[in-house]
Amino acid sequence: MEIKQIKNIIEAALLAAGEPVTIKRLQSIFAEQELTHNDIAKAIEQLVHDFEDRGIELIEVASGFRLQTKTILQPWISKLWEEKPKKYSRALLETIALIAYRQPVTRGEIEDVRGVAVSSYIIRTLMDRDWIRVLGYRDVPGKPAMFGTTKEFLDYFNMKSLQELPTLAEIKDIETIMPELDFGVDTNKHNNDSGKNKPENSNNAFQKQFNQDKNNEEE
Amino acid sequence: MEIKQIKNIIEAALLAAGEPVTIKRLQSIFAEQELTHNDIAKAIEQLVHDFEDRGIELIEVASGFRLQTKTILQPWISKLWEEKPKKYSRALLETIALIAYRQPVTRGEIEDVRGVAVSSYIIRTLMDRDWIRVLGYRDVPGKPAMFGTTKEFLDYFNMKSLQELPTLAEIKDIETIMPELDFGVDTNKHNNDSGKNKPENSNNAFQKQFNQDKNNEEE
Amino acid sequence: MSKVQTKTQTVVQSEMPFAIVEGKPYTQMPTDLYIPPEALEVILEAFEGPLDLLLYLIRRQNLNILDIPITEITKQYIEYIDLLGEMNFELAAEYLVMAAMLAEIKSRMLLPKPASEDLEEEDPRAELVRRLQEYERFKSAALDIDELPREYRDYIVTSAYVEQKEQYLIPPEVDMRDIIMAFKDILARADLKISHAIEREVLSVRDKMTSLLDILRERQFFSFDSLFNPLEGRQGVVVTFLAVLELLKAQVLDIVQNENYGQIYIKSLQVEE
Repeated sequence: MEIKQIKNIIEAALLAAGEPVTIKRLQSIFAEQELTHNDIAKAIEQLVHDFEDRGIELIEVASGFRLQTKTILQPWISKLWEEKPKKYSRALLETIALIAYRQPVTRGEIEDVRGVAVSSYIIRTLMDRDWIRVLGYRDVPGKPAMFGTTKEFLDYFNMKSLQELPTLAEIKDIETIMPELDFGVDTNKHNNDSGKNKPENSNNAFQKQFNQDKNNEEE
Repeated sequence: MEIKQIKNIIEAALLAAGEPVTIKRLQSIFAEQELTHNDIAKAIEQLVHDFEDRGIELIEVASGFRLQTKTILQPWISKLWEEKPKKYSRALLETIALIAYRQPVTRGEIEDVRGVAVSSYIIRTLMDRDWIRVLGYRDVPGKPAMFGTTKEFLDYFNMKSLQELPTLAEIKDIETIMPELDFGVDTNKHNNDSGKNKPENSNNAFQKQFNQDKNNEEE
Repeated sequence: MSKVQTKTQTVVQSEMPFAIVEGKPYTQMPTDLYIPPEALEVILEAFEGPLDLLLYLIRRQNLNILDIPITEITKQYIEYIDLLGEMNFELAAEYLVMAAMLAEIKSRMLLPKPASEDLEEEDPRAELVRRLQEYERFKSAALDIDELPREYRDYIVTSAYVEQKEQYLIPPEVDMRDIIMAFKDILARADLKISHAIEREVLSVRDKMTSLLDILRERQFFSFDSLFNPLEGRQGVVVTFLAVLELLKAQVLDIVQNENYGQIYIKSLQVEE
């Protein structure tokens, strides 16, 4: 049996097994050809060399030989499992909004305002994203954590401080304050009015955000 | 980015995924390099060629591209496992054949052609294997489910699309054949003519079946 | 499939026994078509139904499917069924339907053909031939499918080990508008419930509260005066004072004064994690 053929079979076997394979087990594949331990070892040695130029490498671990993707390719490989981001739920948006405006705020207080329980998943997601942090623990029974927003939260939304969040009064007439926004009402009207109703501080974070959005839409 | 590097990354990615990967998904790996669909397709084409001399091959199935061991090496590879792959019963194969060629098809229609009842066990097995799915319900009394095959079915049998199914035997049009038929009831005559009337495809399904059975027994 | 069936499927291989009955191998189909009842049952189980059996009978005699000698085939078929009916009536049911169909065709063929030319009668076998052909093409397609390369039997989908396979979650893009709109909804809902719950502009106070909490994390105890920065002006002082009162109300801190007119201290009431 040619060495080329032996190498091909070993390569296929290692990739088919999906787990480390010992030389002994490889030998059993070639039972009819009666290959020695040494024959297999030699073929493996050559294969290691063959793979130098390729995307995978042959290495020996405790339980045998295996083929694995090269570590230097990991930046690309890991993208295989990147998940398309899902939009955040309404519940999450309301939670972050309440934390931003009412900080320091406990989970119980958020639940009081929203009228429903805040899932641990939402808190964990916001914590993982570094948008909220525990500011301390309130000295009441249960010692609930008080949440507040982080610098990362401000950075993400291009704000220097929480002061740049729209005031409650502004929120009440958000449609007129931020005419660039299409709230699904009469877009033509808003566009016509935009010059008049444009807020004074048009160069603020929101404006930036909106301009950015507009650009994105044009793409 | 060099084509060599692209090929190595694709090879590693296909092996890392362990399942068919679409060009689109491969493209997302190279998001930063902004490779086009065409760039990927070209690299794949070269890879297919590169693998000709190796133990594995790159093929396209319904859900994308994948690397698999070459069929000719199976005598060795199969020795990795003690257990032999199970065979499918004729009833199951005939049922899946009818669903594949006749989809959307109801159980009743399958039974009409096969002349026997289709056991629920077979339908359940095919569903469990993700080979068939319910495409809808026919708007007739009883609302019978209409079955069709899945991508998994095509993947399993190494096909890209239903177009690759083996060609279904032609059915001879009874109307055009009729005049040639002997309306007589004289059986002796028929027996004498049998050599002449022997169908062309004497190497037919039966022969195949028996040969296959013989092979199975040898295993 | 049972072992017995495999045996019976080798019928055409004349050198091989197609059945073993009472230890005696039968290498050829008996010429009188008599099949021992024990063998018949396994033979019929090897067939996929009456169409399959009929096809077998036709093929075994090398007859063209389009030209079935109904009389002969029916005779054979019914012989099979007779034997079967004695042992396994349930299995026989589907076969009996076919026997009835064959008998009907036979009887129609025996009837004299109508004299009238314009009344063209279809060959009584036409329907049977159609069904047999239809069944045969799928029977053959099933075998073709069985020969397609398939996973584990003919190939293995390969995989290589990957160091880190965990999912990388990309956090979604969020638009501040969405957060504000969410808050607007909350305000609207709160308005419905308690009319004056959120009436004052409190954000600057909230902001101050957050920075006070940061200070409290660093130091458990500090003077009240040090909280105020004159540079923040009158407004800043008021905001800071309100923030302290809010935190006092929330029982996050305590205000301590050891003696009348003495220094006022802020003491953290925060619980350590």
